[in-house]
Amino acid sequence: MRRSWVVAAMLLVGACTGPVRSSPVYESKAGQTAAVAASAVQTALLAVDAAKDDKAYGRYLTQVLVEAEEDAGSAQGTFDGIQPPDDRADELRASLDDLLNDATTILADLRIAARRGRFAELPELAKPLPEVAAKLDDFAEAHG
Amino acid sequence: MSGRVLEAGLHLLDRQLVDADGRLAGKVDDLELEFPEGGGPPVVTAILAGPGALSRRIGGRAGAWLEAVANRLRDGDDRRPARVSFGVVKRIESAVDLSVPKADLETNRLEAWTRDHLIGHLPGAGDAPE
Amino acid sequence: MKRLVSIALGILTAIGGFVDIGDIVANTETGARFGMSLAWVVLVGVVGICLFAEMAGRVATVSGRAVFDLVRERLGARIALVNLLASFFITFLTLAAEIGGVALAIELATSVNYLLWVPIVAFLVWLVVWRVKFDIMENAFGLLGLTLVVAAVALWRLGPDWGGLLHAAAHPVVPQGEGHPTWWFFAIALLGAAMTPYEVFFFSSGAVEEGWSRSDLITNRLNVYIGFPLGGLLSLTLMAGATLFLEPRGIEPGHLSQVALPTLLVLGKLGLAVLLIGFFAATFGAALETGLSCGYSIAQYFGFQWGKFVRPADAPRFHLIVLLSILVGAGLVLTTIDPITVTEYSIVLSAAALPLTYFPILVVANDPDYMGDKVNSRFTNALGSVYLLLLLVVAVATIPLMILTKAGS
Amino acid sequence: MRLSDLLGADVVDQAGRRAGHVHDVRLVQDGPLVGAFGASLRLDGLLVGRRGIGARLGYNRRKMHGPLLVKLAVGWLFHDGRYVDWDRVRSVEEDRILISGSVDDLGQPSPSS
Repeated sequence: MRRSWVVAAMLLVGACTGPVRSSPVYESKAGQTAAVAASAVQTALLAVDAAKDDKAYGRYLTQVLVEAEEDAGSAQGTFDGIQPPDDRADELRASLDDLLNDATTILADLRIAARRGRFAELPELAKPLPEVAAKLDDFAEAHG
Repeated sequence: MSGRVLEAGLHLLDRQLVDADGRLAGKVDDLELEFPEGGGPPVVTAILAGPGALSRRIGGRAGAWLEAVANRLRDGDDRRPARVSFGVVKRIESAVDLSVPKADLETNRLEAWTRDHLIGHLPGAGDAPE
Repeated sequence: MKRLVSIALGILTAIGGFVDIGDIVANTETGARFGMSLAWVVLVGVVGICLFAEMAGRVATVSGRAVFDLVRERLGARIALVNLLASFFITFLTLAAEIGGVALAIELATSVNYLLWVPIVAFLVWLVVWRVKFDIMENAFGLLGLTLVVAAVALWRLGPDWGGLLHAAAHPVVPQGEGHPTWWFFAIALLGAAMTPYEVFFFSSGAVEEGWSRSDLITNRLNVYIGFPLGGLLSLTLMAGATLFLEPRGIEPGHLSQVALPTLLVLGKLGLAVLLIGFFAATFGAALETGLSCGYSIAQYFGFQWGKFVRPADAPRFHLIVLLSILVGAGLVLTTIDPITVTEYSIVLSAAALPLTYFPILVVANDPDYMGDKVNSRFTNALGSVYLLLLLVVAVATIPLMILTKAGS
Repeated sequence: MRLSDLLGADVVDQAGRRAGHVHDVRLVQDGPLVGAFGASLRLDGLLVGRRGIGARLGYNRRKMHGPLLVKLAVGWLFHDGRYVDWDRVRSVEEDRILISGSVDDLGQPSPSS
């Protein structure tokens, strides 16, 4: 529940996502964002597994997928709101944004299909997800 | 010296008041001490209970606030805290047992007000616990 | 026979009543992040709550005085007021978290946004407090909460490497890539989830509500010593589930839905349905307990009539406080603050506030004026002193750790 | 007079020397009769010492069962108790109580019941 802890910490310590002075700090924020997105993608993958074996109710699956998309989206939103301190940070931002876009696009497709009750389509739609998850994990690892 | 020895703070202050029907009727928030007419050391004449008595114990800003609340609750210029004469005290143990029902006590005003104006109006307020 | 049934019922209720939103969140989060390396904290917490609740239950049974009566008597009007403000605030936060938890559980079953359920949940909580008899209320939700056992069934069906789990639990090490402060911060959260002060307010006031006498002391012991450890075991199965399914995938759960993933992946739809009922019952039961505890603590400080053993009209201020607490608690959830965040705060602050209520009970449990021959044994006092020191250390360490770790991030 | 006028007040002798704060008041039930309660509670004297919650915990009574840890801590913090017979009180002012004689000849309180 990293996201909520972070929000809580911001309230408490009075930190905010304004400009970040040094690039190491920016880099670690990028790493954290990738980890949150990876967690959302992995959650969606488990939900798709459950759908494949008809192990869960549609309403529950939809809820899991909606939340996964929201988590990834809000992590991206928060990260994009941070001012990159230098050129190197710009590069970092661009490469992470590509990954995040891949993730949120697929998560959105999954959510749309689930909302329409087309649970049989989920495994097909989720096919590229493991690769995205692996890339996000690598990114988080490299910039943690 | 043959009577029971008590320490006011340890054995009496802040203890629960229980009325003749076993109902909870406030706390021993303070004690009233008076010099007997025949002379001699002061004796405990009453238990003081309720926000008007508690406010002085709390002190500071919180106490002043409590005092203001107490003053609003009283009728007219009466600034005395609610008083329970020591004559109706039956027993002092882990609670202080009284020999009268709490409806007869001055400390009951706020509770009666809350019942008559708020809680008593909700459906089922008077139903016995099933 | 009748007595045996009532003892069994009490134990079952204690198991189901042990787990609440705090245990669900803390155990799942910890398992997902640290595996079984913090399982020992649950053990420490369970022993602590057994010690604490048994003492409070015994004091209430023998002297008729519930926890906040004693806090006021032993600490005096002023310090007890500070204590009351802190304890009430934490109990209120927990109430809000539980109301949110019930709404989230219903959301998972209906797919209707939880915020729409909050007012309905709040009304139902109040209605039960207002109308339903104390023992029926306690037994019904305690028993229904037992459905959480499905998480243990799932674990057993999965047949994990038990030796590996046990080994990990018995050899706590901070996982790679995690800092010591964060690990300790989660340890405090886990301790606060197992030892929430409201459980003791509720337990001791419940002894008065049910009119326990000396002959019920054995029931008190059995409820606590059997029921709570089994409840603790139940929360450990949630931790184990998260360790097996979420940790390897790097999932950091932030939603109730993710807590259900391990169970449903093993047991499918039926498991999921039963688990959701368990979530509902556990959080709803805890909402009742915290709502009542809001009223108990204030009423016991000021000495006015409390409890469900009298007509609501005879405890008007108590019912007014409970009603307002539920209303404001629901209002807090309706601000769209994440109920999981509220839960995290409530358990961490609970841990920090424990000495405030634990210490007066420890003192009174040694006072023959209240207890007669039922004062603490030497063993209870030795263990009680160890816990007093432990809880003081936790209380001092909590806020600095919270700032240092940015609340565990 | 209220009990709260006495509790916490500074006890001072004729020479202006302080004996400490009133942390409790000892009462004996042998005063004039008062209703159903019987003999009223007569103010016997003041327990004086360092201020704090220690006195309220009741560890000045020998019968307190434990725990040893708390007993020792409270004993160490509040070891300087003295007793002022009410006869020696000259006047009760706001937050201050004047006593006759010297603080040096105040005795230790007898253990509480």
